[in-house]
Amino acid sequence: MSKGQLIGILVVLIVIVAGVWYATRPKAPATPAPTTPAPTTAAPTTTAPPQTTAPPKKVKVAVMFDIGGRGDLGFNDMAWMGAERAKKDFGVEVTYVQPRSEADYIPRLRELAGSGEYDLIIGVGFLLTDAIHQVAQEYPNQYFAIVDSLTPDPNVRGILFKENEGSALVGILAAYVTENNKVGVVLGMEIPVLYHFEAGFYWGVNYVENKTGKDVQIIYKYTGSFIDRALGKQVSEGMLAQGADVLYNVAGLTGLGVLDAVHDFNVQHGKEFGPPFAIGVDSCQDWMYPGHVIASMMKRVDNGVYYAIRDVVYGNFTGGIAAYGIKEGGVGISGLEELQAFMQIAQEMGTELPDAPENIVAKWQQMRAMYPEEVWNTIEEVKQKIISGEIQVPTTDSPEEIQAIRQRYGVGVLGG
Amino acid sequence: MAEYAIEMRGMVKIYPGGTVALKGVDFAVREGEIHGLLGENGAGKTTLMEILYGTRSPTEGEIFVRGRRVEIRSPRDAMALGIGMVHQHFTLIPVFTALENVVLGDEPVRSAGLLDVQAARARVEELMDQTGLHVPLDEPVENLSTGERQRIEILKMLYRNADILILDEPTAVLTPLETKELFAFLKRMRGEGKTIVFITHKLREVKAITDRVTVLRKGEVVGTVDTAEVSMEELARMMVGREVLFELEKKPREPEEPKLIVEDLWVRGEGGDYAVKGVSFEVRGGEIFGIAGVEGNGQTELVEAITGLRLPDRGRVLLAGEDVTGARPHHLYARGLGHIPEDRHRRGIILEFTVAENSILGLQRLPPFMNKWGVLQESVVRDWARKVVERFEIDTPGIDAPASALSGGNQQKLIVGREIMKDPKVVVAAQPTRGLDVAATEYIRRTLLRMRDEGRAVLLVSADLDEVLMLSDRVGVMYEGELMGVVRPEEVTLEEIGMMMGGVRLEDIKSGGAKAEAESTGG
Amino acid sequence: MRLDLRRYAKPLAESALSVLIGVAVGTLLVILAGYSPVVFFKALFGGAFRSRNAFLDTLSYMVPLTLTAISFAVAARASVFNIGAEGQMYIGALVANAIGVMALPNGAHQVVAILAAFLAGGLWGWIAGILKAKRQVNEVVSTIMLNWLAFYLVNYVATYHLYDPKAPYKTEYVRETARLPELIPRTSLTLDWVLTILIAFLMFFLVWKTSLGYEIRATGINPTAAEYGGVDPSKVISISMFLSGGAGGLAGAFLVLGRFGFITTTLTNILNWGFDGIAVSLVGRNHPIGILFSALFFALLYNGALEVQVATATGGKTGVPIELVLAVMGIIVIAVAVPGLWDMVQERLLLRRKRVEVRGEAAGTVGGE
Amino acid sequence: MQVAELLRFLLYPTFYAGMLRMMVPITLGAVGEIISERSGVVNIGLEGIMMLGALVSTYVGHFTGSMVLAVVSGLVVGLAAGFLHAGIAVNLAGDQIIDGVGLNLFAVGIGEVLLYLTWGSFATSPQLPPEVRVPSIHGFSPFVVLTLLVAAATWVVVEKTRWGLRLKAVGEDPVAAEAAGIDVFKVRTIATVVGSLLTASAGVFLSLDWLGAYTKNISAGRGFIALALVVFSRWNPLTALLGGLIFGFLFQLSQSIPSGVVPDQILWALPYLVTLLISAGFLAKARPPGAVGRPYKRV
Repeated sequence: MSKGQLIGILVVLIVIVAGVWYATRPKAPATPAPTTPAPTTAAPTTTAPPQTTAPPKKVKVAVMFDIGGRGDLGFNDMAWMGAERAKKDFGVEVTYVQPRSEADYIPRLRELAGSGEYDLIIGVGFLLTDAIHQVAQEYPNQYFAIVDSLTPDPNVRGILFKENEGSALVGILAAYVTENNKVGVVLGMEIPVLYHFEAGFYWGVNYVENKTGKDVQIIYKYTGSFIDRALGKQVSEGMLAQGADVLYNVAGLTGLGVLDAVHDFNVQHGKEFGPPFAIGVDSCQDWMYPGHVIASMMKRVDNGVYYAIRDVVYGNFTGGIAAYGIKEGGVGISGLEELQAFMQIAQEMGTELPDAPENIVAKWQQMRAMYPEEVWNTIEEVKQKIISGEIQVPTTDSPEEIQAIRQRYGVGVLGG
Repeated sequence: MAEYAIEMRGMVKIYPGGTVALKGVDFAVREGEIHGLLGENGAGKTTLMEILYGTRSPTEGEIFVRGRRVEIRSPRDAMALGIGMVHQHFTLIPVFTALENVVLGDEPVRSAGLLDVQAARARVEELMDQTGLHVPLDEPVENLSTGERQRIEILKMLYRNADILILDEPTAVLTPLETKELFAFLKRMRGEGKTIVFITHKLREVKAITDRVTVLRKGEVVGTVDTAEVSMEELARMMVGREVLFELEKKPREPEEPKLIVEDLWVRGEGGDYAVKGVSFEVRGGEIFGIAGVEGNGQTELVEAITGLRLPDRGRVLLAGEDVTGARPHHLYARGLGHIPEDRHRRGIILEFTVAENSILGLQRLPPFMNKWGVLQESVVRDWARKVVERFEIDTPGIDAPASALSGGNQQKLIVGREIMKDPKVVVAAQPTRGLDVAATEYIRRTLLRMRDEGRAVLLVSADLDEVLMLSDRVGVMYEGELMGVVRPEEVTLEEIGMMMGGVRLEDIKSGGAKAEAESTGG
Repeated sequence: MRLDLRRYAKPLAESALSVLIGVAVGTLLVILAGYSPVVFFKALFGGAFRSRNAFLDTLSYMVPLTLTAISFAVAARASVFNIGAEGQMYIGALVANAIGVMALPNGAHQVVAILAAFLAGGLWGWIAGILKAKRQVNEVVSTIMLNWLAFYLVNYVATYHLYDPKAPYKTEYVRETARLPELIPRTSLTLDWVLTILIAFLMFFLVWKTSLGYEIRATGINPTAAEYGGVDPSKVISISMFLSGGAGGLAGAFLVLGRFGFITTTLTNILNWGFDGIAVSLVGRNHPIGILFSALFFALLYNGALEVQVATATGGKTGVPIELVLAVMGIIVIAVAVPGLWDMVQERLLLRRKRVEVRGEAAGTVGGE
Repeated sequence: MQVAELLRFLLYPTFYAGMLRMMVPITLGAVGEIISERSGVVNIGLEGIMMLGALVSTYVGHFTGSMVLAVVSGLVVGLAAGFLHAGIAVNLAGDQIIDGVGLNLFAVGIGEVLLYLTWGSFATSPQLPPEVRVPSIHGFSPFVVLTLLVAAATWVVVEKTRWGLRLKAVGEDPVAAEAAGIDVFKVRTIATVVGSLLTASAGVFLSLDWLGAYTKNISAGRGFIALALVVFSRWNPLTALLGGLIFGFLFQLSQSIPSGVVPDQILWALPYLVTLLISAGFLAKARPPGAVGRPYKRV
């Protein structure tokens, strides 16, 4: 090997070594430092845990992510947050398992269940449904919970979210905010969960159309990927160019590109605020690009997980369905409280905010103030009606039905 | 000026894998002479010169150029010292034009490294005029004849102002007439003060052109002598280490009915042009039909078309009375064809395969080697391999040794043995002795004669004119895809053959056309 | 042709060396990242052995790894660089799933589903083979494209046609009659493991003991010589790509029939085995027996990585991300590419010995002159 | 009428900007690989090099706040990866393909590990500050211009200069090139390194220009598409540019047609299907460099 090659390889090694060294140097705390105050439980309907009574025993919980794993900015990350919060609040011990393939599910679950050590095993994501069902039958005395799905077993809690209800709220907002009467939905791969988002959003837009007589066109696009941020940005730019001025991100990591696109578009046009606006999803993504993300459809997987652990800690755990809608604080539209809570969580994870928190909040408030009370009142009103059961937001799991819903609301270029 | 243009002392070369090519060779070339480097295949001639040219690195030894100790690590170093080399296998880039090939590595450029094509052309054209070596400059080299390619190689050398010229077996690819021209050219170059090293294994050529000659045998110097002072016989003895049989005895034999008939065959070459243009001949049982000619005149394509490796455009091939035009090789083998291919590493043998595996190449689908389930019968294969090894005296560590462990001669014996053990009616042998040492060559030639005597039809294609004339009962000479004529070796002079190799038809020679032009190059 | 242990010793040593290098660099990364190497090693290599079931589960990972590796290896033996096992696997899984939901008698059902998946995967591979043989389309290009096409094709069929109405994120369950039985209850070790081992030996038999295998190897090493030997290289290339695709198809079939019983519409449960198979095959030197060992090694690594992640998670800090395994795998494969240190050492020794010999000889001749 | 409405996106410059942006990384990678393959060295690790380029430039950009340093460091990674590949594939005459497979695996793994260890995120780095991001000029990324220039310049160098002549000579027939006094190892090493450098610049484009962050799976298969583009282009950098534009167009088209018109899967498959068909169709006679993929060994 010549000197040149040796130097080359040395450079590679040095870069890697330096990288790892740098990475580990700041010792960014991956979890909240003990000094930081416990984050507020954000959702308004969250029942605060009785802090005074100590939990009866040391509870052990295992959380098994799906193969998308941490970093999906969706249910995996949110489940982690919920578990971390429970850890702090109840002193439970949490073991995380990140499988590399779905072939790992059943063996791992069997092992967790077979060890008898865990009071609760939580599977994150509907992809674990069959594995949980299988192992729950084999270990009927072991408690399980599964996020975004359910099984018929009595020892399994199915933690479901009414994404349609939350989506309805942001749909209403989108329909109000749009100036060009054109909104876009950027989706990942076509899976039934996304139909919930679609159906709710279309309903929300339609609600405003009926109320105000506005005629809003909706374009939706399945990008075919949950993990290609550049792709999300590209698709969003196309929608923006066609005049869509509110884009709903329903695409996981790909969806980050939606926020990127909106932000860059505004910056290029010398605008500090939208429209166009992006709508975040799952967690509160408002802080990522203050002034450009008008709201987020919050899906509080963290709460679902947190409640499940809490129920185990206090011996109230039951199987069956736990469906979290607006009423249960499972879904909703982001507000100031959520914004602050999620900024704090991000900071604790070692993530840098784009600006000082107070500046973000100020900018956020300025953005929201751009829209009249009527908008927020309508949203609040629909929210209450959903809670009271007066309004039923449509949803579906079936490809045929979603097709019917799309047609009903005239969604797509060739439609309305 | 030092007495010697080049001096190499104690050259040792050991190849990876342990083959010892040179065992401490001392070699010296005087300024301004044509120095022959004579030796059998595998004697180390080429290795020695490649070390001098920097394409191989010596294991040990010192090199002096004009008395100065030098390190030659690459051809670039050699060129800087004025050393140039024409390799036996031309080192031209096939897709490049002649011009690009000549200037490659020393290109005239304008600013920013842009090629100055005009300047390059001017310089090369001037060089062509000076030397009298003319080639079409804008044609990709792959479309040019071997003679032209050699000229390009020489131009390449002279373009870099080389004054020590090494030529490795330059006549192997030339017609007698071209050889004559080359020799005249070399003598002219000597007159201009160039020093020339001429590698060959042909004694005649040594006598014809060199001033002194160094003989190598098995990596060692046998001696360096003034050419004028030795006879051909003495040189031969030095080269081979024993008396050489110059003649094989060939019993007269009545040929039988034709076993291979080729009728008006037209075959396209790689480039898509016709490489074989309407060739017809027949080969009878008990006869060796030789095809002579400079390489690259369509012999390869002809053989490939006959042996099923290339589809002819037109014409017929009949094997033992059956039309087999366009049949694939395994059909032909089943019908009694044996084929000794011209490039054994490309076609005849798979180096990574064991001797046993190689011994059934082409037979793998035939019973008894394969049973009806498609499974190879290992014991049958091994018995067969042992038989081939024994019958053909193949020197191998065992039948499970990879073919790469065998010497070139033994690899060729393995191929010949395999083909003959098939008991073929027709044997096509292309360049069967190329690159082999004298003993192996003799063995193969005897084997071919034996096949003839057994009543098989043998088609022998060889660029070695002596070999063709020595073995064949009839000889066809090929030129640019056509047969210039078919003659009996005993009824034709070397000159006439030479003219045919150069493109003159037999009937034109017989009519007395250009006879005066041809003259023996061998002196 | 005889099993010669010495011939296997070198590749074995070389593979072992590259594995060592990979693990060493991986360890370095772990240490630099501030984790304990002792904990790391104990978890990485102890993971699979902590219980009988853990070990049996680990073994079950060998199934897709071995089959996709065989898929790569069969083509590689014919000198075709098939990176399409991934797509061939999707197709095989889809077909096995589609047949699995039909009503067929037990016994026959599995056979039909497996054979159909083999055929379908084989045809998918054959496309790349025939494109290479007839149209000189580089197989790297065609298989990359075919992987995407297979992905979207399966995604389409699964999303709109084969989905389970009760749980539309996945396809319908195959019937019980199509499932491959568990070898040992409550482990993932099903009959497909036995079949996979058999298939590995079958590949050995096919490639080293049959005429076809002879022709495949001949074509792979020296296509012109193979042609001379009566082999039609383009035919052999398409056949080997068919077999290669078939092995990929089987990987898909076994994932569906042996393990999951369905595929998710986004294919997440069968993803990536095809790419991992390339690494397995390369470390196993494209030899079925080598592949079995290397698949076992990678299976241990997979299991170990999960264990490492749990074991290194100390005080609130999440453990070493599982992707570290990928990095380690990468380094192992890079090390495989470095032509044997072994050879270099051997050559040095040989050279020295010969040099001494030549010196002795030269001294002798000089003295004689 | 409906079709016109459907294809209205063709009227917007954004469509073409998006197409150009898709073109940039795959063309840069392809041109780099063309340089490398023209010298006879295949490098299948484009995907990995892109990722590493994106990762390291983000890293350095984030911690130094300097765009120049970020870009340079991204390129240095390309350099290093090139030297690694050259060391194995050129100098040690090892297999040219295997280490690329390894590099791809390694890049995915190390990216994830560093992302987590540094920023505690499994998905994405923080957004880079504006001063680190490569500024766009009139809405156009300078990388678009760079790509056009690189493709054109590469064509000129390969076809019109002495280095190009030598590069091609080495790739066609290293033995002949060596005999003509060319240092085969040097030329191959340089070509490999330059090729890798360009590929890494595609990664820099993704992180510093296109997204302004490093995200897991950032190259998302673009390195493999670049690899296909090389064969598609018949080793001609200008054709690679054209191919990049065609692929970019098809890709943009498939993502611009809204859902609900035709099944999305057909749209997603479109660029790949067309590439396959074109490769199988009129490219049948593509002739690779004579010695591509074959290690050169001196004895």
